[in-house]
Amino acid sequence: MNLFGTPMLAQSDIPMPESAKVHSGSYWFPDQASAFAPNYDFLYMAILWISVVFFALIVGFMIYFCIKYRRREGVGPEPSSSHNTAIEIFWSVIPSIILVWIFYAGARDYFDMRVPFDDAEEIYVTANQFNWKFVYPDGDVSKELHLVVNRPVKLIMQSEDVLHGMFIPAFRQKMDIVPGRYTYAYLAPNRVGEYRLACTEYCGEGHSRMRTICQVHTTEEDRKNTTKWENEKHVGWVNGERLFSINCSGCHSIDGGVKTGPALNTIWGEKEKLIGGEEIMVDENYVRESILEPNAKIVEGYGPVSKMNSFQGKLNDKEIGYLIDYIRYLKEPDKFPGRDAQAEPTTATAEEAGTAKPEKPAETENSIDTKTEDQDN
Amino acid sequence: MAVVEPEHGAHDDHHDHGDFIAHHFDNAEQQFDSGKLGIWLFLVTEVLFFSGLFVAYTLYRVLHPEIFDQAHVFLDKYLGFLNTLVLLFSSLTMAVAVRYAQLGKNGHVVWYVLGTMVCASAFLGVKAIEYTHKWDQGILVRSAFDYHAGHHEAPAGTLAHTLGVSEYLIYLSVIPLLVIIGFAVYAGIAKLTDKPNASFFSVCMAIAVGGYFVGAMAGHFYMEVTDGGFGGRSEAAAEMMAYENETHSDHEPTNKPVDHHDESAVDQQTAESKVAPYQGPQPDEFDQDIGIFFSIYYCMTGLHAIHIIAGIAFLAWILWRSILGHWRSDYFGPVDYVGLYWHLVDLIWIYLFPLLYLID
Amino acid sequence: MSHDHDGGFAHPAPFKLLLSVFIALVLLTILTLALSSVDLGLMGAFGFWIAMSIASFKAALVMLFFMHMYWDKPFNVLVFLSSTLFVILFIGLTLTDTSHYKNTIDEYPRQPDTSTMAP
Amino acid sequence: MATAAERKKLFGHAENNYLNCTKGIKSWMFTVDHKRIGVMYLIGVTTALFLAGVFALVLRSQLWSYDNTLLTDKMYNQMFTLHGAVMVFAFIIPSIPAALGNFVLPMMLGAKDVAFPRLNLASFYLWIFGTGFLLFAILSGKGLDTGWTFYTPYSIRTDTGVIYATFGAFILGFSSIFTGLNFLVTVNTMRAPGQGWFKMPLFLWGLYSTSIIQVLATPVLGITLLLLIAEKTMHIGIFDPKYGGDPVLFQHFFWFYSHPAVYIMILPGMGVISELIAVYSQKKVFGYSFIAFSSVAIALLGFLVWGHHMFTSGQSVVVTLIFSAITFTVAIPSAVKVFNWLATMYKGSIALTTPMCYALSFIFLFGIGGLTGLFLGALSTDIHLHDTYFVVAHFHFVMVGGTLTALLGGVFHWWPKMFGRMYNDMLGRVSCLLVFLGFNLTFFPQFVMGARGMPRRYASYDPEFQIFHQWSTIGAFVLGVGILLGFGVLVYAAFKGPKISGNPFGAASLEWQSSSPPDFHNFIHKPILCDPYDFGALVYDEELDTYIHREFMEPSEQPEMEPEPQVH
Repeated sequence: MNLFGTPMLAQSDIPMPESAKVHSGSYWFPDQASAFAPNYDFLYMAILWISVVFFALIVGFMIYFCIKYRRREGVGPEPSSSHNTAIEIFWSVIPSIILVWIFYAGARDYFDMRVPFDDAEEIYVTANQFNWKFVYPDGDVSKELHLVVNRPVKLIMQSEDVLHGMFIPAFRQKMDIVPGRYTYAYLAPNRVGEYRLACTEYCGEGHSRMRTICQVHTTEEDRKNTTKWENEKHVGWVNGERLFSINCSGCHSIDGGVKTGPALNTIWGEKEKLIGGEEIMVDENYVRESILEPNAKIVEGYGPVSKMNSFQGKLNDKEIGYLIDYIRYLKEPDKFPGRDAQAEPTTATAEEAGTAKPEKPAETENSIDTKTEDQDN
Repeated sequence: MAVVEPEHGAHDDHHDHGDFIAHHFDNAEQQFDSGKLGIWLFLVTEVLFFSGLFVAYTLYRVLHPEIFDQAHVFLDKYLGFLNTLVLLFSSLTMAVAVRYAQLGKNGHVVWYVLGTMVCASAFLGVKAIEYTHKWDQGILVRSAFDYHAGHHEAPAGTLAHTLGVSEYLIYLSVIPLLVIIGFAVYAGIAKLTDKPNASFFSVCMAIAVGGYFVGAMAGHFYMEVTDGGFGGRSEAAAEMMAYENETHSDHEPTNKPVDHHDESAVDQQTAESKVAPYQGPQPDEFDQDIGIFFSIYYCMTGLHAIHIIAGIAFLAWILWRSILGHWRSDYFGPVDYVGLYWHLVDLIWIYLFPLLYLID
Repeated sequence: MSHDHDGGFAHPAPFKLLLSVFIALVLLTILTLALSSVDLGLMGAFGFWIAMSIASFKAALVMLFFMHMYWDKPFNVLVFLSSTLFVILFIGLTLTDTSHYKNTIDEYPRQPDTSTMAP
Repeated sequence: MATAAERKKLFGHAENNYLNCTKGIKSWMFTVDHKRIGVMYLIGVTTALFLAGVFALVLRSQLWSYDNTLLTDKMYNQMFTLHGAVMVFAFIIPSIPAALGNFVLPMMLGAKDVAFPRLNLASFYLWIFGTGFLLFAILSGKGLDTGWTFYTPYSIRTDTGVIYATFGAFILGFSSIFTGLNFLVTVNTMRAPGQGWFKMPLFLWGLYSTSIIQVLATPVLGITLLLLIAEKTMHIGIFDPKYGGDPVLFQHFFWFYSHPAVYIMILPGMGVISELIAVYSQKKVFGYSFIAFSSVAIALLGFLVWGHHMFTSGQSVVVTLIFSAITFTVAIPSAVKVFNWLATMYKGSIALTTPMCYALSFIFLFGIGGLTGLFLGALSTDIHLHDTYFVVAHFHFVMVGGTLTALLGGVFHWWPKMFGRMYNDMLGRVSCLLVFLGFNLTFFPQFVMGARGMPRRYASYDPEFQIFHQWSTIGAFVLGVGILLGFGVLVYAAFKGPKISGNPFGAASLEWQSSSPPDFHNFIHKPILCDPYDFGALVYDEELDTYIHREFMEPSEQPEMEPEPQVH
């Protein structure tokens, strides 16, 4: 599997995508494929040279002293002062100044890597032992990460079991994936090619097999057409569930409980009584209107002024569609394909409850192996 | 300058070595200072040992105040208060014991150390009542938390049923009972074999461990009187209910006492309208993480209880040496060190009491 | 600590002092209990800090007199009190961090956990 | 002043000494003598070192080719876990403090023993039991595959011997606490009369700072591991996200101990190096108080930087910045120490004996280890380098290149004092050279691999990295041979080496004012207090072939010129 384009690998017979061949990393670094990479490389080299200078000084003096002041017959140590405050302060302060600069440079670049982009494409990443799954805004699913060059990306990452780490060396970006919460990583690919994506937080037996590819495409069409998508199209309500939990769950319950706003689990297709006394059927239009103009029609008991902010500009039509799917799903779950329909790996809930059972290696390993072998051959 | 002199003659100018001065110390004061610094450092490690739990407590309290609000009503603050008093009193007796050790009055030390041990055991007795009551109701750590309101009756015919106490309490009490029996038997044997010190020590130990049953009986009596305890809870919950009733006067006021000894309250709850007033603890109202509070509660009080048990062991050692009459004004270090340890256990409780029992 | 040969290095605390410290401790405990029963919401966030202040005052009494800090070497006192510094450090930095990423936990949908509830 | 016969008794080779004053296995098992306990610790930690070293060689063999099948993934994971856990908990943390420190510390203070000899023995047995539990995790058949960090939730999910191992580490923690507590008290209350804080050898400052960390940080490890055990057995929901816990909180708990523990590992090593450089340059240490205070400063600052292990863990940006900033402050005292060592060598009389060779390679390797820390302290570079082989190389440069090298240097330095016999210096230097070359060959390629994106803890890897791994594996075996050679040289010397007198190297600290091996009571006479680096106070006694304090010589015997120190 040649993802790196180094001469060493180029010797192998493994066929590789055209794009991968044009790149080669330098001695210290993999390819520079993201906007962060030049900054990182610069700082790395800067620290490297600062270190080399200091190191050469230290070792140089050490060797020089060992030769010059080697022990000789009849020659004792020469007297010299045992302390010199001026020089000690000097060699404390000079390194301090350099360190302050290194900290500043590191922190500045770090902010670039951790601050969200304005119009990033949001890709949901689900990691489990020992697989990756990437879900794109339009519901496509893939096992590799496919990006479009020069389009910034926000990865919204979750883990289904233990800690994982998302690492793309060519992008100089890394972020752990922590179960029980979302973590985010921002990517700014600016070079077409195939790059490594690896798990860097130890996650169990197959940790070292939890590797995949991040491919940067030239255009959206290219991505759409050349990517091997997972067969099962991601169903809308699962996307909706995720959007709901982020945007809506603070005020709306899905178990009938009362929060700031009405519960949403049973309202689909029902008639709700509004403040003015009239009734309205909860359908696509009403949900869409409520999201975009919450004040237009308020259900009785929650007024007179809605506490909900408009999501105009925050949620696009597609996302509102997912939310509608989700509300419909809540009412009649049986009519919708379940999570399993998308071949999503089951969560380990049942396994974790009792004493830990051995994983199911056959299944997991197969999936890994087929994946890596696909790439290799 | 006579530098070569035998090391062992070097201390002739010091005052007499006591019997208990280790060979590597120059004098009693150096030994005492070393021990004292050592025990202070040990207490530092103890503080940091507990600090992990305080960190966990602080984080969950700051980040999830709601689970602390929901959970603390299960803790009876009067039982906590009783235990605080017991522990404070034991600290007093310990401090007095140290005083008499410093004065070399070994006989006094025996009685005050014994008093401390009785209090320590009594503390555990009260704790046993508290724990077993919670276990009966399924108030356990996070994963096992399964609260069910109401009285738990031991199956008829068991000893627990006859005594009207929890089965768990019977299991817990077996250990101190065996210890007491063991010491009592040994006291008799020692008496017969003419070992008065050992006999006296064993009697003292039996009395000391007997404190457990004093504490347990006091706790049980309190539970009986208050009809299942929950002094803190009924009061707080009643006031909260009164407050809720004012604000939601359009709803059916529920003046039912909050101890929910029957399951009907649960049905009533589900029958309530959407905006139900606060009704006191009901299983389905809890945040699913409420068990984390009890995880922390059990970890903190459990670790504290382990320290109490260890303290009893140390005190037994002090008791034995007091009976042998070891202490004098230049050698009382061990009493002082164990005393410091005991006061630290008290200190930790001084913080645990408001942190766990008195959450507003 | 000055070392006088007559009294040795022992500093027996007067019995009356110990007793009065104990009484003070009991009174302070009652005070905490009373405050927690009476105020109920009126004190708000201050209730916690008042309770902690009283507890710290009690702790100070125990340390000063029961633990003989009053007569002890300053170095020992420093050693012991430094531990609280590290506890504060531990709590402070950890809390600063968790409170900053708390929102990412809160917004995460959790499945209600029923697997371990007893039947 | 003392006659020649007295001098021979005081400073010569002692036939009756702490090693043979009592006989039988029980006299060792129940000894409270700090010297014997130190020797037993030395044997113990060496065993742990070999065990963990074998694990390391197995690991490196697996990594010889990119898809090696020598080990299964599962076995590989267990192997690196055991390598890490045994090395960290059973070897490095107790190595210098408990083995060398136990032997040397009371003697450097002119004391007869540590303050609490029985506690000392207890902590040795705790070490035995703790290590036993750790190893039991292997023998229990399930192994241990969490990594030495026991990160949740994996450690909760895995069915391997986490509970045994954590319990072992818990016990080892208490062993470490008791050693630290003992040393703190000993240094505080048992210094020889007149030996002020600034008359102590710098090794003691290193040990003192280490002990501060052991006492303050290790209890947090204890409670962390207890909570982990509770989480694993009862699911208390503090660290387990499934029950509302927070895995990142575990990392805070863990690193609150484990970062300071890094300084438990390196500070005593720095102390040893300060001694070696001074003795073998025959120069007073330059900037004594700077070195002394830098040890304490490192110890205290070490408590403020634990979050730099968590820059990519989901820690918040604010805290990440704070930790990064404080991390850089730790670099200053470390740099100051290195500069001061160099300045000590300036105009000295440098003898390249085995211990000095180890000290010089320490400066070299620790220099690299410290400087590469800058890459990891800077935030943006750490994002890329975190959890890669760069980190692996960095901390091995510090822990092996630093601590292990210092330990070997220190053992070579004090070995004649321990056993009264001299080793073959030339072979000792060869062992140093092998260790140095092997070490660099092992770990330097790992920097390059890491920078190019090779993640750590991988049983198989991308073929690109194979060549680096092969260099690394070759180096590991060379390193192993070097350590074995050094070990052989020492063991041979202990039994067959030429007998030697009290102070063959011309060191001025108090432990050398005794016979070799020392008497059971350490000193037969009261040692003469002098500045530990006042080498001018020593004179050479030709009859004994050793250095002794000027005041023990008859005026007539004192040479008029300064004696030239002898190289052995």
